[in-house]
Amino acid sequence: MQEKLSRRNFLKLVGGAAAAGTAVAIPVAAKGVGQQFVPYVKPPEEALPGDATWYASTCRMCPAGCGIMVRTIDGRAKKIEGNPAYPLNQGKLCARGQAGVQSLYNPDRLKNAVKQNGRGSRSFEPVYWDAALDEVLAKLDSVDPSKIVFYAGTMPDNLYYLVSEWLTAIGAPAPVIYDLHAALEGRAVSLQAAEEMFGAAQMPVYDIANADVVLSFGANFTETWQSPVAYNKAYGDFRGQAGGRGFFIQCEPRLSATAAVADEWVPIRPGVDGLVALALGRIIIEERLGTAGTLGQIYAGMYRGVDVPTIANAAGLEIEQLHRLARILAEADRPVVIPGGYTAGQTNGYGSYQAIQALNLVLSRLGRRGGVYLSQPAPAETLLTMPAPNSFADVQALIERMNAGQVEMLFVYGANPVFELPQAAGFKEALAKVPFVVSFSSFVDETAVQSDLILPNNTYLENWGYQVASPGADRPAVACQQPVVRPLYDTRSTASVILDLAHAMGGAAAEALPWGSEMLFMEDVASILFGSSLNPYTAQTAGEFWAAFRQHGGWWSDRPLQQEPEPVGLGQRPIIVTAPAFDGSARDYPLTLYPYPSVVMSDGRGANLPWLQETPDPMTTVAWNTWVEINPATAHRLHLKNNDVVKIVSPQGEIEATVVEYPGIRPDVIAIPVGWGHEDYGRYAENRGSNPIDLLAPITDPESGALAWGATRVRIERTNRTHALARLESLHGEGRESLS
Amino acid sequence: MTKTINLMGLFDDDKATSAALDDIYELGVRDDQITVISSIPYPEQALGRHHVWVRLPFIVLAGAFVGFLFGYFLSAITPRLYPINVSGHPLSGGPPAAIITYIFTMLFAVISTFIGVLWEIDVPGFEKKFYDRKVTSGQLAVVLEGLPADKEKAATAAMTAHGGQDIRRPEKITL
Amino acid sequence: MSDSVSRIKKSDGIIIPEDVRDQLLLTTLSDDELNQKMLGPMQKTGPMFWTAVVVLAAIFAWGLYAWGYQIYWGFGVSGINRPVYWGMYITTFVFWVGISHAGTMISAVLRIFKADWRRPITRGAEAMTAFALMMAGLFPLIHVGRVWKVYWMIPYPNNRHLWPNFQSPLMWDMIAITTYLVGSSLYLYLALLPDLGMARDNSTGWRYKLYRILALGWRGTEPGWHKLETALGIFAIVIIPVFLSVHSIVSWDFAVTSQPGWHSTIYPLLFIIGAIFSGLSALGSILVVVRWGMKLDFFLRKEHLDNVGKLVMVAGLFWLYIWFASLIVNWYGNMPVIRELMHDEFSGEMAPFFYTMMIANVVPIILLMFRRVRRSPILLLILTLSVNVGMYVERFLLVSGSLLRNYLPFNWGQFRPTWVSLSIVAMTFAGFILFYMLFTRLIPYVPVWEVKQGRLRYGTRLVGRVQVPTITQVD
Amino acid sequence: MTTRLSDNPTTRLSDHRWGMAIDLDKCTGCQACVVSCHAENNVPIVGEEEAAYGRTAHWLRIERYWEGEYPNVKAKFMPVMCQQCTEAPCEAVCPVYATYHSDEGLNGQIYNRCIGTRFCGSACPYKQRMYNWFDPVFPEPLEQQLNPDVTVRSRGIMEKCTFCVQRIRRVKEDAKAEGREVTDGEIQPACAQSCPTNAIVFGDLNDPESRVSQMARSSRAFRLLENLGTEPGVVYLKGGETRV
Amino acid sequence: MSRIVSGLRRQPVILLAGLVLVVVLVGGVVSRGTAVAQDQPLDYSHQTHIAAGMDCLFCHSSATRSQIAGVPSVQKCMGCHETITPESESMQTLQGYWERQEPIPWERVNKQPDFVYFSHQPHVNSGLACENCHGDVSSMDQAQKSVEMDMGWCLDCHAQQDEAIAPHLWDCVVCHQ
Repeated sequence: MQEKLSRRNFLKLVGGAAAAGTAVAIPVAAKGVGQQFVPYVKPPEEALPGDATWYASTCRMCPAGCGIMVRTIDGRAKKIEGNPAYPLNQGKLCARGQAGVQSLYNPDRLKNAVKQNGRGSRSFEPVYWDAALDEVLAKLDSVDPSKIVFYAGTMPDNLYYLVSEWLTAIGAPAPVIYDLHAALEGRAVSLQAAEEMFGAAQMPVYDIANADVVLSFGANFTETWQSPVAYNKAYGDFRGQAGGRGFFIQCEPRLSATAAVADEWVPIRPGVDGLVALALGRIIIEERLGTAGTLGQIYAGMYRGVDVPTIANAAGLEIEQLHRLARILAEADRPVVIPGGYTAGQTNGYGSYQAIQALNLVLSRLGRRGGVYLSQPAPAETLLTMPAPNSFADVQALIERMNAGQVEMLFVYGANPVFELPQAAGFKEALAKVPFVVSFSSFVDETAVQSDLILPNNTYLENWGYQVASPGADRPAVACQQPVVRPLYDTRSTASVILDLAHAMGGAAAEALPWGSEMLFMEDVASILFGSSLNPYTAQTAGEFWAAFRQHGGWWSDRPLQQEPEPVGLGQRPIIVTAPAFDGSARDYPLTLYPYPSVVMSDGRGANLPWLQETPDPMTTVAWNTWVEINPATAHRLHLKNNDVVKIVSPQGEIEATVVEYPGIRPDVIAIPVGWGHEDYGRYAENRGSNPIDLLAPITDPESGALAWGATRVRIERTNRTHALARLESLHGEGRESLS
Repeated sequence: MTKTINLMGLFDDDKATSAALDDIYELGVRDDQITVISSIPYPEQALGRHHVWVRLPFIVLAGAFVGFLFGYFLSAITPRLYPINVSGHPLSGGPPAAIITYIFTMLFAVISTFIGVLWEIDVPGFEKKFYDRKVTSGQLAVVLEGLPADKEKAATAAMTAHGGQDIRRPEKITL
Repeated sequence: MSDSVSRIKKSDGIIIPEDVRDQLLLTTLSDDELNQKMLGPMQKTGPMFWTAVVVLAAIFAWGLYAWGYQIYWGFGVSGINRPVYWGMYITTFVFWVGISHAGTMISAVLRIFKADWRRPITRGAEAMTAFALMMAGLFPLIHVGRVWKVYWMIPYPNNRHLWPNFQSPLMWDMIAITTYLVGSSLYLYLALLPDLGMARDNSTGWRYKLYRILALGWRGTEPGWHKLETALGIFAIVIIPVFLSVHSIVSWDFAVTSQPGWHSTIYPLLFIIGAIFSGLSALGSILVVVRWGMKLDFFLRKEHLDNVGKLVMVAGLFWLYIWFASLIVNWYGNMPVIRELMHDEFSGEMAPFFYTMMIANVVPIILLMFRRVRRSPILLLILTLSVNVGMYVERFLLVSGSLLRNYLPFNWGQFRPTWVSLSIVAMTFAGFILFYMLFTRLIPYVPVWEVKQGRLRYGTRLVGRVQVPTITQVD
Repeated sequence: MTTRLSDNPTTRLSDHRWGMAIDLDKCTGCQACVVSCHAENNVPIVGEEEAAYGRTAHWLRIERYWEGEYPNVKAKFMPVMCQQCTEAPCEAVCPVYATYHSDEGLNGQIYNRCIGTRFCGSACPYKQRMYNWFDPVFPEPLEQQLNPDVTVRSRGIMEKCTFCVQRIRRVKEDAKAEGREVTDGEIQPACAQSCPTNAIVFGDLNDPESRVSQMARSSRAFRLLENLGTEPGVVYLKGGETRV
Repeated sequence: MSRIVSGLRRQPVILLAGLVLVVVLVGGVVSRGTAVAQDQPLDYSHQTHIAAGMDCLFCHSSATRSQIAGVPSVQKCMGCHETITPESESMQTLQGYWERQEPIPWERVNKQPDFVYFSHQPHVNSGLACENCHGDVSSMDQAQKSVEMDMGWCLDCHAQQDEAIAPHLWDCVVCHQ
């Protein structure tokens, strides 16, 4: 990675995406396809019949923004691989990234713009794009701009830029950005805390690869958390370090796949993460453990009033265990402490998050090798603004406005709030009060069913875009997304729809978005990067740079460059971590629900991809359906066994799931993966399993406004039915390794 | 050229038959002119015939040898003609070749026994033959073929003397 | 003992034990009457016979449909599963190959040892061998995933420059089964020639035409008889090693793999003994049914049932011993995976099958020790059927039950037969019974010429006051 | 035991013995390899019911083992695919040579030669051979994702991991066209290529300098069911332990 | 022997079976290698083009670089035929495809099943002439199948290669995918 990219690596990567985007790429007869040859009319320059052409682009299966290479043969995308040159994922790619090609060829994709005959009717009528856009324009004209709302999931950077410029120009409020994936990984809290503690709203990057002790509080970084491929890569390096394989401790109530690879799993009670962190800090300082204990005396003020025995009791740990952990941390050379999504998803999430991050400060890990960095923004911050997710409280405010009739027009992009928000939040009911709803979904998902008009977005393999890695790599990086195939159907990229709308509206909107096409916009973005002295490839002109930008799949610094966080918001002030609060009384609802993002389904957006549906969960080896993980002791007490169907009841609702006896979970906690339970969203997703989010109480952490998704209590009721889960593992095998 | 006739007589039991045959031999009738037909097998020479040299065991041995060669060819030669490597085994292993060779030896022995015996007893043959259905009722038929016409009387007398019944010049009949 | 002694009194005069009469068919009936006793019942087919034929044919046709269904939709419909790649079909295959073993046992082994009581039952046993092998021979076709490519197993020069792999036990198996089928069919046919001639001479109409063709012009000349007997003697000698090798080769299908529960050197013996045990049992059942159905009490006497019962019992004891030997070896070897398998059989998923097998096999062995049980047709029928159930389950446990477990517990599996596999298995049972039934009405079931020849050999002699059978060495 | 290979004239000619090393210390069970394998090799999906019956067709699966009881419970991951045995139990039992040993040490599976006796599946101690119980289904336009370098297996055929033989072939052909040798790390099966932690390494075991050879010499190296003598081409490096 | 044969001769079933066998064998031999010209959407003559001095690789240009030899694009045809005999009837058809921007649906002449991996690149680059497999196309008007490209045909040629590589070329995975 240090030297300039060799030409060799990129011989097969082609920058001619313009050709793929514009030329007629008719499928040439590959071997065995029918009895006729269908040769090109006009062959794209780089295409050799039957030979693979590789296009570099950006993965959009989650917000991490990994660089990818797409193998295309005769105009059809066949396989997605990681881009070896891109510093974030370095040629690697996760399961969901691999499955991206199935979102392109999904049989349930919308093939054109449609209008729904009455919301929820699921009866769609194709409309011409011009007519659809005219209708949207007419509506835009007729409503008060302040009553237009753009609701989005974590958007690609390019789209975020265009949408926010457009909304500003027409006088509409800023987009509301919220999706379940971001909520489960605590993205908003990370950014909020970084701003308060380090003075910059940037995602912290934990240098696991070079750490010798990693203490993680529910950060499932080998599964779905933030940038899983980069963190997996780092984990591999962590284990392969020359000095030793490192020590990894995971604190969370459930043995996640990440905890499974940890050297030690500490099953703490839900919601006590911050308290445990406080106790550790207190012990380190009080007992002057290691160098940190000596140097950290200046931070003693943060731990004023921390009572270790009380915390140990609350966390369900022995005091000795806390001491041991503190000693391991303090005596390590390069420890790092990571606050995860589950930490943030509690009513005391924000305080906990700060308490955990403060440990890095006490241990002097900010900006150090094997410590914490901030995502380095690329040059040209003006264009490369990151979408900051909104908190759940903001969404609740939006729901209130919708209920009050203050929203007349709602655009939904890249999010599925009807599925993703707790039912008790009342989004679906509020949505019914919005007169005009436009969805940009490529699929008929639960929210699209509640909309009037669907303007299906292209899939990311047919779209332009760019993405600043956040959390970033060891250097600034901007991934370039380019169409690798001509759009399969009559769908349009949402960015181009926004440009078209702005152009048609004229005035301020047209001025704010002067680009005639997405590609021109992209060229402009590239031209900003062109001037940088850090360029990894040589380009004499902006045009050359633009070609290289596409060919290499983006721009990144040719040398490592990381930003050190400055501890502005921490010091002497005591860190307050309140006791966690839970919805539901402990008597009626004795178990705490832990809904966690499935490594294959993520927050449910992977549910329509058959490869992902059939990929077994790493821990339970279950595929295709929702299960509930119960400690064998608890299961025994409730007279439950594997494959029993149970009803899980919370104060807010109830769902059914199938029991998996799971040795790695606290007896007072049950865990249910998120992702199944779709009502709509295509043949592979529909009516399969259930959605644990439906059980959640819409309670928040008052400090951050984040949804306290880990703070709902439930009880289990038997149904006396069984369901054979699709488990890869044999139940008779009892998880044993080999009998030879 | 002497005129020859065929003569047939039926007997009730083995003793009568052999006694009659003894007399007929005395008339100078040769072994190959006499056919005895019965419904059960009698011990060799029980009816006065000479020992018959049976070629069958040699046919079987020859068949078995051909089977041996065929089996060996299949199991040991063909894998070398069309070499494909499996399991790190030699192209043709001894034990599998032994099994195949053995089975083919047996298969060919069985088939050659069957074909050999059919060959030896002249079946299948659907042409008309000297026969009498009373044989299946337990009687023994003695057929004299190519008997000089002048010996007919003597032969008839020999048969009658030992209880021969229905002595006649037989027609060949469809079986 | 004292009881039997007390029965013998001077005043009783010469005693001819009942079984002596039975065994030797000491009858004064003429040859013609014997012929008619055999040919008569063949022409008597009542409504029950035809009902059975229709029902069996329907089952057979349904099985064919199920097979077609399986070929069309794919093997998945049979319920076979990874890692239980071999299920009901191979179990049934092994079962039928096992059944086929009694024919040779009765006719070849007993021919060599000149056990004369065999005479009336040899043909029934040989026919059982042939039909059981035909049913077994269907299974390689049923069992493969692409039956339309099965001819690739046949060695012939081809444009692919490819031969079958003679290192594969399946090839040994296929060739061995073919050899055994060819051998036993030819053996059956050769011994049948004189009786076909007899039937030809005693029938008219279509039967005459049929027998005429089948009899191949057999007359029964003196050299003909002599050569036929020589050939039958050679056959008996050749077929015995084949019969011993066939089932040991079938056992190698399993034993040569490293699959736990399959990999055992004792299996060739266990398979052969098991085959004789189940084959003789099947013969016992068949004899009782045919005797009743065709009213062949004259030919098939209680003495024959008694002797078959004795053989079943002896084979059963032998089987029990070998089975125990394989068990004890596994038990003491105490390999973890074998322990799992045994646990599964003794008290796990497979326990119902295991105990069914034990009861169904061992109870008949014990009961058949009693002469009165052996001589009761109905009891013999029940007990021999029980043995066949038991032996089927034994094969199922060995073939499929073993596959449920392997070295990697993660990959243990499950197996549920479906209507398709059950229909196809039922098809072969129906087919076997149907073809056998039709056979009994078309082909003289009792080798009349052998019975007649037997009379030449038998006599009785007075020893003390008991008339004992004597045998004259005429062949 | 490999000396027995020398009996066979076809095996002496090859320079390569393709092998794989999997560092279990690095495997996080993330399933990237599983999906990657599906994508590369046109592995069909079977749906929930069939999957519940144990008929998933994963050529590569992550086995998860439990150790201990709560709270001292541990889980371990182990990716298991066809072990490409040198003395493969599956090969000898195939009556039609549909599976055989390639001269580069691969346990080759020729799909269109397979008649579906499933003997190889029964003989395989790793149970890593997958049978096509039904014809695979790719609802339109999902069939466009199919890799043209790998045939789609019809019903009644056994299939399994091939070490992505199509990739090996392609790299070798490219190297030959460019007149050079294949370099270490140039060939990557789909699983190794996607593995985010670099736990899976592929290469030539005959080349003592290759990464896979070096890993195979590690003190942590073991082979799955080693005592069966199948001489697998896949080497595992057992998980380590850090003491504090 | 004669007795047996005479017996057999009276068996019409056996005669019939023998006849069927003969028909199958003869039919099998005859059906191999028959060339049937297929109707193509355009009257394209290989003979004319080659007589005009063109090289195979001019049109089938990816044969040296790719698995597939390639059929020229409409653009390539038009490259010459805009000036060469543009008025002929078949050129009018070609023109039609070009104007409609439609590909020409050529009928396949040689086809391998999809489980076969065949690449032109190594074959052509190792000096094998096109005629070796495709016959004398220069004398054909319409391209015709000149050999039955079955497995034995491939193997026969592979077996004749240099002793050092011939066994490699017999490896199943060389051609099977």
